[in-house]
Amino acid sequence: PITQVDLESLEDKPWRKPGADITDYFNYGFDEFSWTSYCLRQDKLRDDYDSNKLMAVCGF
Amino acid sequence: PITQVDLESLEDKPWRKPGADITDYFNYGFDEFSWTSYCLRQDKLRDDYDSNKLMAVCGF
Amino acid sequence: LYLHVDPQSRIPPCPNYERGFCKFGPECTKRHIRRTLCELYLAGFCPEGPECEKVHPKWSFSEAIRIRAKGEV
Ligand SMILES: [Zn+2]
Ligand SMILES: [Zn+2]
Repeated sequence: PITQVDLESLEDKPWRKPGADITDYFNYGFDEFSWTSYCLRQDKLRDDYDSNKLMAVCGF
Repeated sequence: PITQVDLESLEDKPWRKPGADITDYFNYGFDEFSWTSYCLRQDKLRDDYDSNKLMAVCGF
Repeated sequence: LYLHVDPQSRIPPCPNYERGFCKFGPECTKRHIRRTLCELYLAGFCPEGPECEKVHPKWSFSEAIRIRAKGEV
């Protein structure tokens, strides 16, 4: 199931509103930009360094 | 900051022990094999791609 | 001897927030616990594993599916 939300699809970004506390939304000191790049990095590295793929490339 | 740990320098490889969860140790779906190849590639790319820069971009 | 039990501590932690982000923010019915990410794990590998005092957030397939779906639009 897709449980995680796509930031782009959130029309109003409630953490940007005056008085909002961004840490109510983002943990670990993330903001929407660092969170997005972290997500992309997760996806890219998981894809690029898929061991099965590497093993195939290396001929193991 | 040192962000890459040389696996060879670790005498004890606890993630290999029975019952260990490799994702407690490795992020991004890495295992020993893919992490080593990633580090080797990072070493090669170090001149044009500084992991500290990436850390800065990510806000850490 | 009476131990004061924080009523907050009975509320389960929010799995989305544990991963890094929850869209419900302060309206979420689960607990949002501010924590510190392990920078070694963020880089890819931390030898402390489950013994590390900082957080190693687990990624799940759902995120990957979401990102891929977005890329295909
Ligand atoms: Zn939540
Ligand atoms: Zn750690």
